[in-house]
Amino acid sequence: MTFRLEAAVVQRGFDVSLQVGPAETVAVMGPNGAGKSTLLNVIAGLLHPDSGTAELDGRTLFDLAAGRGTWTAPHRRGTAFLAQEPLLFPHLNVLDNVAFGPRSSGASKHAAKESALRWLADVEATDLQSRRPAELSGGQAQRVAVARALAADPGLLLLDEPMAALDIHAAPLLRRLLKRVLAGRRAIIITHDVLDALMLADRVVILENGRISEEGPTREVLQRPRSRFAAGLAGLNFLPGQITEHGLQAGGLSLYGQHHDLPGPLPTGQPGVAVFPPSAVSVFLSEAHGSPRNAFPVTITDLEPHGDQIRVRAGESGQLSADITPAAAADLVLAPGMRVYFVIKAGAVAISPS
Amino acid sequence: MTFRLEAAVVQRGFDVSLQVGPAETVAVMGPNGAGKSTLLNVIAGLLHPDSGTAELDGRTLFDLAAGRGTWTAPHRRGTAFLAQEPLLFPHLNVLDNVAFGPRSSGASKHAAKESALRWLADVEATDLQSRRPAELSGGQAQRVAVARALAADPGLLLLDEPMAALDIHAAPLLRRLLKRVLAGRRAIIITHDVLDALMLADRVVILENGRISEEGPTREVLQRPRSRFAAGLAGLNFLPGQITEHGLQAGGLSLYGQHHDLPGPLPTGQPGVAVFPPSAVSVFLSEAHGSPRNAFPVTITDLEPHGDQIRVRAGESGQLSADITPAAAADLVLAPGMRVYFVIKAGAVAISPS
Amino acid sequence: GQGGSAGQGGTGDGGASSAAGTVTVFAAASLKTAFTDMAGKFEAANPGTDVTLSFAGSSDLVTQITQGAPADVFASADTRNMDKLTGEGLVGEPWNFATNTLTIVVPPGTPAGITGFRDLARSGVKVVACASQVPCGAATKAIEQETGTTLNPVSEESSVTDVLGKVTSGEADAGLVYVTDAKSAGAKVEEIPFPEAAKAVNTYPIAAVRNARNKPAADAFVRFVLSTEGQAALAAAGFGKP
Amino acid sequence: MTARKAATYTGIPAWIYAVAAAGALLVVLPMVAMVAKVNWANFIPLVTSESSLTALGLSLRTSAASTVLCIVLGVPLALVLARGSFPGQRVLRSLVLLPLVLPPVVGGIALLYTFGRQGLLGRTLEVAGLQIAFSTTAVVLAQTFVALPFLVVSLEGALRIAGPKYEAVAATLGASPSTVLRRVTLPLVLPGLASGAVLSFARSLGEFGATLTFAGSLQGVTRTLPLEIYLQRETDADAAVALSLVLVAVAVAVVALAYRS
Amino acid sequence: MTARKAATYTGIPAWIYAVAAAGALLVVLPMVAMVAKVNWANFIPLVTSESSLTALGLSLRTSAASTVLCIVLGVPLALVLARGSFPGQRVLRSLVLLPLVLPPVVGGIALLYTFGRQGLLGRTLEVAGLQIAFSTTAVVLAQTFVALPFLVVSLEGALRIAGPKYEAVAATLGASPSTVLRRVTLPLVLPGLASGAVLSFARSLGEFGATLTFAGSLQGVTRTLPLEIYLQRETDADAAVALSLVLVAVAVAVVALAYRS
Ligand SMILES: [Mg+2]
Ligand SMILES: [Mg+2]
Ligand SMILES: [Mg+2]
Repeated sequence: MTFRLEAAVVQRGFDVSLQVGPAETVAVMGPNGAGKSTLLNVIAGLLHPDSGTAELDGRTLFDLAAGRGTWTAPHRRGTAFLAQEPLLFPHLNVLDNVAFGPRSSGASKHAAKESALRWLADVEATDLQSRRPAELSGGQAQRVAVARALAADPGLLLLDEPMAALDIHAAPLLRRLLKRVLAGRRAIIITHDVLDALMLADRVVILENGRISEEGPTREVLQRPRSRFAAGLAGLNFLPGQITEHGLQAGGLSLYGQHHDLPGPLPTGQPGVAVFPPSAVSVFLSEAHGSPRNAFPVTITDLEPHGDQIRVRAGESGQLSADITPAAAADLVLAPGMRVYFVIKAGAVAISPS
Repeated sequence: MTFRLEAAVVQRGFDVSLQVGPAETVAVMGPNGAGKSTLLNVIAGLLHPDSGTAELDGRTLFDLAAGRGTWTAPHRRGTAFLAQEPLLFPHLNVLDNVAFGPRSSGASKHAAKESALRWLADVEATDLQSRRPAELSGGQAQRVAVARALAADPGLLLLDEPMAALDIHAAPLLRRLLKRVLAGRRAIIITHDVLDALMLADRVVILENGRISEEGPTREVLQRPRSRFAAGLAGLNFLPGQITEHGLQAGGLSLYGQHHDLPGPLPTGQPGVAVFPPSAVSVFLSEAHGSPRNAFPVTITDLEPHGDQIRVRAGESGQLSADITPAAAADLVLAPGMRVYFVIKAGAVAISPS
Repeated sequence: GQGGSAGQGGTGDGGASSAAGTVTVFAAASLKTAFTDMAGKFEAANPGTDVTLSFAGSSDLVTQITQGAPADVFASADTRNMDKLTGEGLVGEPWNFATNTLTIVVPPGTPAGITGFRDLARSGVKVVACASQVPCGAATKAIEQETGTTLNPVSEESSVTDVLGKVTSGEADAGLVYVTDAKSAGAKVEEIPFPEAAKAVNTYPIAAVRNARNKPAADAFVRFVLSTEGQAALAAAGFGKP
Repeated sequence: MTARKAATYTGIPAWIYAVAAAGALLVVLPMVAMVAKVNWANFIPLVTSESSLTALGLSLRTSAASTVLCIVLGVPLALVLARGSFPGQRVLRSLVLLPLVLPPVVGGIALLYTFGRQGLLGRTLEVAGLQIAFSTTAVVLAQTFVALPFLVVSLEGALRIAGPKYEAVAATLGASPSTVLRRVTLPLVLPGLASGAVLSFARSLGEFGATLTFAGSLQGVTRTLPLEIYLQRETDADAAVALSLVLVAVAVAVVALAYRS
Repeated sequence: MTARKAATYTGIPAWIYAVAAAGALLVVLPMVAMVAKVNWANFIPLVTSESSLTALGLSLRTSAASTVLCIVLGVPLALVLARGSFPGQRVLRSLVLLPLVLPPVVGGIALLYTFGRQGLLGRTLEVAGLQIAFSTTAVVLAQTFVALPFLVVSLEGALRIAGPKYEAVAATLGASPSTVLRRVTLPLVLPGLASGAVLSFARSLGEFGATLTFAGSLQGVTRTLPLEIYLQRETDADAAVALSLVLVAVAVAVVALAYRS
């Protein structure tokens, strides 16, 4: 009783193999165009891969191995889709929207409405039942869309950035609902938010250029990223290099750091990565000696707002960043092109083998 | 030689009075629907206010006082508009787009192209001159749009979130260009970014519900916000209350803090505000006594991603917030509804009179 | 009533006038073959003239002339339409220049076995005729009354052409059209003449328009139609003597 | 500068209004002229004569039937054109639009060559016991032929605007293609379908040339209102104008209804 | 689920293709039947006879002229309908669309009542020395009357899709409304304008009923190709079919051109 997929879409350079356990939720993360939506569309049957097989709880979704050609139509797959937009049918009221799935799978009108009412109660939207979708807020509509997807009793729930279009007030409420809903359920959720991955998923899969580049339990991947993308997700600076006695030699840069979470020091001379948060990086206009042991000159390439901090990017392609307050940025009159010192406490730099 | 506006749009509850000096850049900030775009549209002549007057360098833009009814058409105002989308004319190449303004004001074909080439050189886009807008990246297009607006030689430049649609790489480049361009020029810029206000504007105007609620030099408003909105902009916690000897009494909450920037302590008993950054707030599961002097129990209302931090909102309507790392949030297994302690060093709390 | 006959107008000489320039002739659609032929001969006989022909249903032409159409000559397929214009004083004295009688046309091979008018009333025979509002329909009605036969047409068309079209396409078993139409349709139809047709003879009048731009040429053309040469052309197209 | 706000700037040069007025007059004046010509004293008797009422009734009945046929054939065509992707799609659209630009008389001839007794399908139909020519069926066919493009064009536009997103979601919820069509697609494009249907009805109501050529003209069977008007002109121009006005009134009502929203 | 990706799911039930094919056949079969009926041996001489060529030439000239007139009058109308906001806008749209659904013969009568000698403007025009009815001008007017809605509908749709944003920006850059129209609005909606113009041209080319009633049928002056076809039917149905085929060919070419993009 598992979900198993192997699929390739040649034109998009997409080639992914994935399994999801019975009550597991997998978060799919990756840059734009990495193939995240392609993955969901292939699973849902909205896109025809060039080759591969997929099965869900023993049923074959497709099997395109040479010689065979099994293809289950989208409506027979039991893979309900929840997109960024709620896409509630605008001509049906909330109750009929939620009853759509049960009706389509042959339930009587009465039974479908009963089921819809149960699911509406479950997402705490019973009082919306006779409204039209146009009369709902974005958050309410997405809440109803969740109920509608669940009412279809899917074997696998597919969520494509379900909170991306919600405003800052509606997103946390839906996140809380999804946390509850996904707990005992098999699901794949595409997200750009680390918080979503942490709160909702058991496992994270990083998709890059149509292929899985890293996967593992969510917290592990985020705490100990092995790839630049995962480090970026976790909002961490990431430097690859060679492990030294006290830290890492990355190009011309010698970093002091702490060998991470291992019994005993790491073997020197091996390839490794140094990871540290931008918030641990201070910016100085001159080389002031102090307690932090890492201090090196850099050229500012960019300044950009980041939350309510200012992210100062530096290094050849902006690969190093420091987060400072807007007031500090204004005080130092920082500007791109300026030569400044990045200062980092050795205790904030984690070194691991790569 | 100044810009002076007084205008009301009754239906939108809009009523604003504003002056901008010859080389001044004013940032307009405020919540969605506050009337920021209405302001620019009224100035540009795209929207007809119900009453008011406006003049620019001695010319009347409109004068709708009773009995009179002067109205200068948009194309005679000299108030070039730069919107969120570049809106380059898709059927003209880059050079012809930039030459559009000079051509429209009667310059010969040759003179208009000369002028366009100068402005393209100024925004470092000379090599794009014969491209079609469709062949430009978002950042390049907005850069050309800047040149086009400047080539029209506007007496007042209107910018409506010019960087909002740009991606994380293009925005800093455009910000740098605007910093240079706006330096000696009269402009009004709508923005949601504190960094923009700090880097580009001399003065900030906070618009709320169609009216100006706060204004002043940018840094001053952000460092010492007097209104909840400005505090929110600066990303700061904001508590109004009564000044005490050691800090502020806000409802049942007694805060230790530093009396701000004044010679001598503040007069106790007077109304005042306490302001402190979310990054200065730590979250504990139990009441642990330590060096910080402010520690009080709160109930978590929301968790939301904020940059690469997690913002933990607490208090009756989420008015208090703490920023912590995703890993910390996951470690503490924080969830809405949980009862936790917010802990703040007294040194991070600034008290000022309100 | 009509003011003249062919005998009065026919001088036997169509060309002895000082006619020159363009003459615009509005003629009933059924005159197309005859008048196209005649126009060439008139131009040959009167060097410097140029005949422009406009064909349409007679009532259309009446409407157009009433509304100021630039006609010099009007040739109608019936006297009723000519009367409308004479009544309004828009044309000069009309002359009857031809007659036409109905005939039966059937698709080649007479699949329905039609031999005479009475056969048209047989059940199962798909007959197409003209509506009584138009001249050919009025003639059909007259013959029906005369013979005591009642037809049950499957369609009552507003023009002979539409009747003929239904027969040439094989859609109808038989149609009642003018002799001239049967002639112009050639081998596409078989004509079955019937004696009762003589009971309803349709008379064609012609007149110069009163405000003709080219009055001399208009008069000359009217005379030419009534001349022996003109009458020969009409006879060739199947028209009878007025 | 949101769309809502900028909408208050129209930027139409003043002279454009003058030219637009001239354009409107080209259409409006003829209607005024026609109304002016009506013999109002005789209007009611003329319009309510037996032949007029029969023709109006036949017109309404056949137009309703051809509208139904347009929907039955046009909805699939619009779906296939808007959603499908197959070779020859562009040629098919071009062909479906043909009756829009074809002189109706030519259309009638072509229909005769197809469904007539000696036409392409004539013998097949005759064997099947179907006789189309000179029947009310022929009128409906002729009207459907000329009116179909109106429905297809309106609906294809609506389908393209609606996009396929809702259909995809419905499918993942377990709805079969037929269920999706019935419960999602059609309800979504209902306004486009309605205005297309109303335009088809109006075009059917006005159809003349193809009907005359293909179906003939027999009172109560094939003589629709436009054919009756044509015939009335032979004897009584007043009656023709009065009947035309009835047709214009129905057409205006029907077009206004179509563009109500 | 972006539009690009979901587009691969069409969700058309299989039976829809069957019905769509039936719908397509209703239009395609008559064309096939017509081609089958052509007497190819005589085709060239029939089509290249003097009267045919004159009629074709006249048709092309008048259709070109009426297309120009449609653009001149229709662009302002579409602008005013799409961008303006004034009382009676809906009524105006309904009126402009009227010729789309009006039987052309009724349209011709209405035009005659307007521009004819005894018409609404007849005396005024006569005093001015203008005689419109039964001249080539009348042909152009009749064609413009029936073709105008095609241009207005196409262009209004294009204008609504383009939106007023670019115009507003152009105005703030100092462009007067006329400059905005010439340098921004028209270039932006050029594809819509082009397809509207081509449809208008095609409709003008096929116009018959209004022309016959309003302009008459004078060779070289008002007898366009559809009128020539009508007249040829009187004597030679073969010739009529051959000429119809020429018209169909021109119409197909023109519609395919319009929907090229
Ligand atoms: Mg789960
Ligand atoms: Mg995606
Ligand atoms: Mg400035």
